[in-house]
Amino acid sequence: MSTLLEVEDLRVSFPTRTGVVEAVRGVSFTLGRERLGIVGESGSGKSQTGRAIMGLTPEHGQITAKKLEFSGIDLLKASKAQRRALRGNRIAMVLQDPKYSLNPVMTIGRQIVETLRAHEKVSGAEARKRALDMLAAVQIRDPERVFDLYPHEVSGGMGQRAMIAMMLVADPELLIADEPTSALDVTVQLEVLGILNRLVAERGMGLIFISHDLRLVSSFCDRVIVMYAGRIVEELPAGELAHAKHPYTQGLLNCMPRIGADRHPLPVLDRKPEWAL
Amino acid sequence: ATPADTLVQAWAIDDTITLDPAESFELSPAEFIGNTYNMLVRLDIDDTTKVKPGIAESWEISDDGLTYTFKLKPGIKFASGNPITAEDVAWSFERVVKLDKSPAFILTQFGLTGDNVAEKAKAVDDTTFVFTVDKPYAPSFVLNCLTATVGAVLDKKLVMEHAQATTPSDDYKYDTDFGYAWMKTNYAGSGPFKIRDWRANELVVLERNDNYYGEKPALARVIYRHVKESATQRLMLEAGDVDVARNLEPGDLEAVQKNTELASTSAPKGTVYYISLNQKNENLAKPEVREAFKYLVDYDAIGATLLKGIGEIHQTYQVKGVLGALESNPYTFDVAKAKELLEKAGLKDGFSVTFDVRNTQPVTGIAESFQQTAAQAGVKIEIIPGDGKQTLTKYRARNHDMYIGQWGMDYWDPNTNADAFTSNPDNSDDAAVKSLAWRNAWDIPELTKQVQAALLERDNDKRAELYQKLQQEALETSPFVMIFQQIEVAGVRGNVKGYRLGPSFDSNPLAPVSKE
Amino acid sequence: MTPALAIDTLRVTFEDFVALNDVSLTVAPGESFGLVGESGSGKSTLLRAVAGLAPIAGGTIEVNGQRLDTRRSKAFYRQVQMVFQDPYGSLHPRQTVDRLLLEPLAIHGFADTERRIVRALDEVGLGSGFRFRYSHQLSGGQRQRVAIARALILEPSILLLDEPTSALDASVQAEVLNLLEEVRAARKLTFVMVSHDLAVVTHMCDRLMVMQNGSEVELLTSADLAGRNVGQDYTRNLLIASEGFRRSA
Amino acid sequence: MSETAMTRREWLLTDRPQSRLQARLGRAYVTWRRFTANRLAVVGMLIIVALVLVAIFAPLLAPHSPYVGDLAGKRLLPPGDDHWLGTDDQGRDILSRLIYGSRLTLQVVVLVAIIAAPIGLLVGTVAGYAGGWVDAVLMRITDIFLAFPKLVLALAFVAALGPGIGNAIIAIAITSWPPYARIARAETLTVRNSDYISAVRLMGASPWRIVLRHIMPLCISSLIVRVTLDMAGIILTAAGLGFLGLGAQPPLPEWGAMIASGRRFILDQWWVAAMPGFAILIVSLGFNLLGDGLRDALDPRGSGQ
Amino acid sequence: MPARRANRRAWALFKSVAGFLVIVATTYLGLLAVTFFIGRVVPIDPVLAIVGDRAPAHVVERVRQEMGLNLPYYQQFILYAKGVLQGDFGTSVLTTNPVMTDIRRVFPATMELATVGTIIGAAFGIPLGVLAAVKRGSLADQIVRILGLIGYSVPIFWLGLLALLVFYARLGWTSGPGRIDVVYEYTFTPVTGFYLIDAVITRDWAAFRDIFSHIILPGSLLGYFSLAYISRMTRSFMLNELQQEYIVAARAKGLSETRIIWGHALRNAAVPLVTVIALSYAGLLEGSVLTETVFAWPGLGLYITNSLQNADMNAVLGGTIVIGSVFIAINLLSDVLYRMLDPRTRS
Ligand SMILES: Nc1ncnc2c1ncn2[C@@H]1O[C@H](COP(=O)(O)OP(=O)(O)OP(=O)(O)O)[C@@H](O)[C@H]1O
Ligand SMILES: Nc1ncnc2c1ncn2[C@@H]1O[C@H](COP(=O)(O)OP(=O)(O)OP(=O)(O)O)[C@@H](O)[C@H]1O
Ligand SMILES: [Mg+2]
Ligand SMILES: [Mg+2]
Ligand code: NI
Repeated sequence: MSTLLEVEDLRVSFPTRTGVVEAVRGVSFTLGRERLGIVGESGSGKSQTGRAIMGLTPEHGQITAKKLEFSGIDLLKASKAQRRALRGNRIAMVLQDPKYSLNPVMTIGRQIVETLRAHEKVSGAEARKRALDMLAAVQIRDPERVFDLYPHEVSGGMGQRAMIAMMLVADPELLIADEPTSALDVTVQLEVLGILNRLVAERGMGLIFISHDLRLVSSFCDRVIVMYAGRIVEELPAGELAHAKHPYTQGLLNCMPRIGADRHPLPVLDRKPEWAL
Repeated sequence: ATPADTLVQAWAIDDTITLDPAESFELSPAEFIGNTYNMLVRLDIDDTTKVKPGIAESWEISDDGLTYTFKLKPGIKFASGNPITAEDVAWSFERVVKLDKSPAFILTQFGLTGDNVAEKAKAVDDTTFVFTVDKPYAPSFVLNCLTATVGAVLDKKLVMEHAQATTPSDDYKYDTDFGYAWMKTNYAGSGPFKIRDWRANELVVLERNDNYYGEKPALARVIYRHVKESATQRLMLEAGDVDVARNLEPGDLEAVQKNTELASTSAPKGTVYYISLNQKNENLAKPEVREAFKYLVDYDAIGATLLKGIGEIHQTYQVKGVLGALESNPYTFDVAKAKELLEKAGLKDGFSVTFDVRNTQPVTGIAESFQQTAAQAGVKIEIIPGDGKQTLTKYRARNHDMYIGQWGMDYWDPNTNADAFTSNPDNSDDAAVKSLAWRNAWDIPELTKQVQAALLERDNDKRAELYQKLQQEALETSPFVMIFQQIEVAGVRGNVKGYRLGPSFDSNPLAPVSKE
Repeated sequence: MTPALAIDTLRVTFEDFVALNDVSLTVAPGESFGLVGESGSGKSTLLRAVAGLAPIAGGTIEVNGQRLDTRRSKAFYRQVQMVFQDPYGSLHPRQTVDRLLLEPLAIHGFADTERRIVRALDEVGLGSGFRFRYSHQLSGGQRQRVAIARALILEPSILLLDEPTSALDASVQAEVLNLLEEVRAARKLTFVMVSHDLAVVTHMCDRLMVMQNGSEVELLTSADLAGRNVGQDYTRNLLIASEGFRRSA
Repeated sequence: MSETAMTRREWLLTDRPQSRLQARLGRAYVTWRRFTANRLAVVGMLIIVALVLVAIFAPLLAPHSPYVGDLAGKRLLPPGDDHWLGTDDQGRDILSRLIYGSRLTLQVVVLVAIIAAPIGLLVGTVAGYAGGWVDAVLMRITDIFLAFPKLVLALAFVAALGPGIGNAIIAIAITSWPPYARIARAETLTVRNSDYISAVRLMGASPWRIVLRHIMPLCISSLIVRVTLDMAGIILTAAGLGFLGLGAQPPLPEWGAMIASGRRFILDQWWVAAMPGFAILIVSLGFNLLGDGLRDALDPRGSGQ
Repeated sequence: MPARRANRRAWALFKSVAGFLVIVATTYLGLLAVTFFIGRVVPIDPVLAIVGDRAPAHVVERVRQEMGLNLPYYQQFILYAKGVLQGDFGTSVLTTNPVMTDIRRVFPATMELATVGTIIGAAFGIPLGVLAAVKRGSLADQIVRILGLIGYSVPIFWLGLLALLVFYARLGWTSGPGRIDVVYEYTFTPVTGFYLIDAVITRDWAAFRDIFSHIILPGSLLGYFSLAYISRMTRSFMLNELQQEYIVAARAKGLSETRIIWGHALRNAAVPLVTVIALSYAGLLEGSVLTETVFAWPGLGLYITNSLQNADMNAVLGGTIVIGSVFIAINLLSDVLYRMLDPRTRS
């Protein structure tokens, strides 16, 4: 498996009035054409890791890394224009909540076409056709109709599919999905995951799947990275979740109620200061 | 720049609310009417104690002083082309009396009523008009009154074509409106110019009257543009977008005078400015206080600054140039004297009083100056600023303490001001005649009688003497602190020739004006 | 024994939209009752209707045997309190914890406010160190504890819980759930709890109602659910979905 | 934890305040720090502080009398040694008038703010919270006031009440509350269905209690910002009324009235109108900068990031 | 079922139209009552405007009766309201024209000026506001802010006169006060009352140039004031939009900054901006009295003020109703535009 992305000692920090906040503190991993899950509790730096790769870190944030390379391109040295050309074209990102991440005053079709035309010179008709195909590919039953709808006119699940279509229409090699389903109902969540799964398999993309739901990640991904306070505390193949070594990972797994298991009270996570070191 | 045959004037013309001579009583329309209509007799602007022929060629006064017979110039025409006959004159008088609008009293004071006007103002033949008055008034008074715009002769035929039928009522007993509705915005006269257009608060356009019997004006057109601000007017004058600027304030006037491309002209007008003291206020009612206040105005400073070029200090109520005007300015700014008088009045420590002031210049400036100088004698003046109509409303209701006012003559005769300032037949609140003396509750039965007497004095010199006596009395005792007489000024572009201002607004002649 | 809460053919409409369609249920005193269903199925609306925050178009509600008017009495609020879903939205942004807890006491004219506030904070496991903080100085879990403290300070007998943990991390969720169980046991409270997470509901509740489109789908016990003993396909789908992603699916 | 080891700053910034007072001070301190981080806002505040100081110490600062001038000798003098900013058409020292005028300016803005803002706040929050016909009626009234030409309304009120600075203030206040009501209502609408208001309702609080104690405090900060930003407009409206002769009574050195009377000399003696113009400009600028800064400091959303 | 739905929709439409009519009607009634009330409380004798100061007492009395001012207030109000309901706003005392005729003349002047002002204000204000938001905290931001604040803070008549002095009197770049030179007064024929449009209609290009050079100065002046407001609001709306998630999404798509700012953020900010521009337009319509004085512009602001000062209540009412209507219309229009721009509100 060829490596698509290499990250070594990635650090993201934000200067604030009360001092520097280190959101990501030395994260390293490599990614091939596989599904990598990143889990961790809120604020552990998952999103900032993903955004740093995309080049979407807020302006005042500072990124350093020994290495940040996407299929041979050094992302840290790349110019703004180069990075922009990569975004959406070769690296794409699906955001958490379709309600906020789709432009409310543009039709879904236009937003998809826009991605395409930002990267390829295609005629209007051609772009439309490809957008419709993409909508069909994310299993939207009536693409022609949905193409002309505004984001508020579709349900959350549908919106998330549109978002995926928008991000995949230019055929990226790497997709970063930042909690793409946590705003959705459980049943819809599974459908959307199914679609992602199929697209990754069919197109041979690399996928970084960010979520706080350990069980979901382990059932969906090939490999899982567990983050805590900006660091990776454990990395393990999805299947071996049950054998996680780090007490943090174990705690996360344990503290969730399970149907049928009668545990009163639930075990709670007892954070140790040394984990954050 | 302006067209060669057109004179463009910048002037605040928002007081024009009608063009009908029977109703119009304000300043700017007086100028329009004065230039577009003709009266039987006109004021001689070179000697303002005299009148000169207008439509009438000559006139005779009967020995009993009751009958005036006017002989009209023959063969003259209205702008419409209709001939001017004595019948037009008689009808114009009838119209004024029957409509009975604001200026109508200038004619009705001679005993005219709706019932007798046909008899008293009568056309004997085409060119002979006879006017009968009820008392042997001074002839100068009668003739002066006939020069007012209300005496304008209207084109009966033209007007009656536009007259509307009305249903008679208690107030108005006639079945026609005498073209009243139409005349508000239209024209039926015979002056050197005719009124072509009036857009309220925007412009007035006069055009040469080719049927004019006298010497035809050089200008084809005169346009008045409504511009309120003095500074704006000055800029337009400097840029050549207007030929004449009419509301220049002292500073702008000075600049115009310095500019070699521009000239200025001025004329004393029949308008005086005064501070009046309401006699209902017990402090102000004291004779010593009235006198003291006359010592508290810094006449010299005001005259040299605020009024520079636009007014001259004038302490009597008759304006310069009118019959019997008293040239006397005895008062000077004298705090010590004023204090002495106040002490005599028992007001050693001064007192407080309110002062209603219109928010226009120069009155605000004068009021402020007076406020400062009066304070030196311990009189605390609280200025209540207000819009013109607002302060006036209060003044007319006698609800003020002090008021700074402006009084323009109704017609060019001493009687008008004598009647206003020194006559008050009935000082009760619901009096029928509400003169300025009444407005300030100045109860003067004796002076009132003298005013009546002067009216009937047929000897001009004696008449003048009577008026001077009245003025002298007012100068000493009246609650009017007379301040200045207005001088009207105009900034004029250098290429305008023959532009001059007369003593009254209806006598600012446009006919002699030309442009190079 | 009179039920703690009895709802009969309750109907709630927003303009033309029927959000609750003739729902009936009874909850015994001391029972913990769950409501599950997909988003928009009317779970929150049901709780809000009981609390007097949603317009009731039909049906009746009885609390401890007393029928409720549309206008709730002050006494009612001493029996029924509610904890909201979003801990970030349910605390007044300009008030300290102290002020938040003082308010109900002030409204109901309690005298020993000092003691009650301290006790309430203790009870939810927040020391007095949190007493003068503003809500933005608290984490999500801490906020939810404050909200619970606020609900408990009036000593109600019924607590309505609208997804009290869905905005929280799994680890924090466990803490809050444990806390809720503790206070229920200690105060003999009746719970009505909404959640979209079947695991949470079965963990906390004895019986539950599955809802869809504002109507009841079925009533189950937690044991039924654990034993996959369900009557409706809709419930079965929910069950399957709650088990995570299956690649073959 | 020992108290002594804590600096005052730490004490203020602690996330574990020990008392109501400490919590409140800490919050104020944070706001203050956020505010002072904005340099322009500090400039604005300094201007306003200077204005207040000048107003307080006017008799000490003014070199001449603001009321008594020398009409004959010192009229319309250009800025020079004795009269730094020149003299006006009554021969009065413009600088002294400006200094005394700061009192009036302050009086105008403060009074308008404490009359108009509470009216707007009350109307807006009550309408927003009550909804239904109360809302409809209150908003209709607000709309009528809004649809009415403001100057006509102000003129009418001044005319009715009589001219003078006090009445001008009332007139301005009466015409300027509707926008505040709108803002307060909009804000109320966004919070009235929020969970924390529902929570208060669930406690059995009366509507009045909710509006007065829970909703109003939320609207106040955006209102303060808006009022501060409107200060310039208020000063200018007062000036406009002065321009039309309905503002301050002569010889009060109200800045707007000073401009109005000085505008006649604008072409030749520019300083007569320009100096009060600059004064208004600077103070308005001060208020605007302050308002901008307050907005950033009081609105937690716009800050930080 | 579909029939019922159609029914319901018709009912909803009816309800919204009826609601709108009720709003307009009550607003009008309120305007009417307030104007009437003002007419009574203003301590100005309306008779004065007609007869002047020097009229004899009996004429004053007669005119007072003719005007119905001796009747009790409620009767006056009924008479007044009756006339208005029949579309008769009466005649203006000051101009002697029917009030509507006057307004038809003065209103286009004001509207033309306000339109030019708003166009200038929006054309410059929006880009400046966007610039300030995008470069938040930079020098450009501060400059735009100060520029805007000065616009907020400077007295308009002062700036107006200075502008006249500089651009008209000294430099001669523009024409002076008024709408058109007298030269064109009798060759140019107004059709709509909007002179610029009229000049285009009649293809009188010389007149067009003259009209344009007259309007540009007061127009720019008003434009500056609306620029101050618009740029400031644009900045704040843009800041808000730029924080939204969909901007992140747009960046993730690889769109250029230009496109993100102008195509996405501004497109969203445009929704509330419409209201802001409408408000500023309405503000210019009613608030240009001072500009009109300085530039001798025969507009509505002056007309109303002048009428008010003479207690010419017919004219004041007419003007007020017109401004009120325009206000309502602008609100409505901005509502419609809002709906057009924001798909969320059309459903
Ligand atoms: N713009 C910023 N300025 C300062 N600190 C920031 C900024 N953005 C993020 N952080 C901090 O960085 C840390 C990591 O944030 P991040 O968004 O990556 O967390 P996350 O793991 O995605 O959490 P969640 O599950 O809540 O999305 C947090 O502590 C956050 O407070
Ligand atoms: N105030 C309201 N006005 C109009 N419709 C409402 C209102 N409140 C709720 N609804 C509608 O009622 C339905 C039920 O809403 P409710 O909040 O009870 O759902 P829920 O089951 O709690 O969903 P979720 O799991 O998303 O919280 C939804 O379709 C919602 O849109
Ligand atoms: Mg995240
Ligand atoms: Mg809910
Ligand atoms: Ni000196």
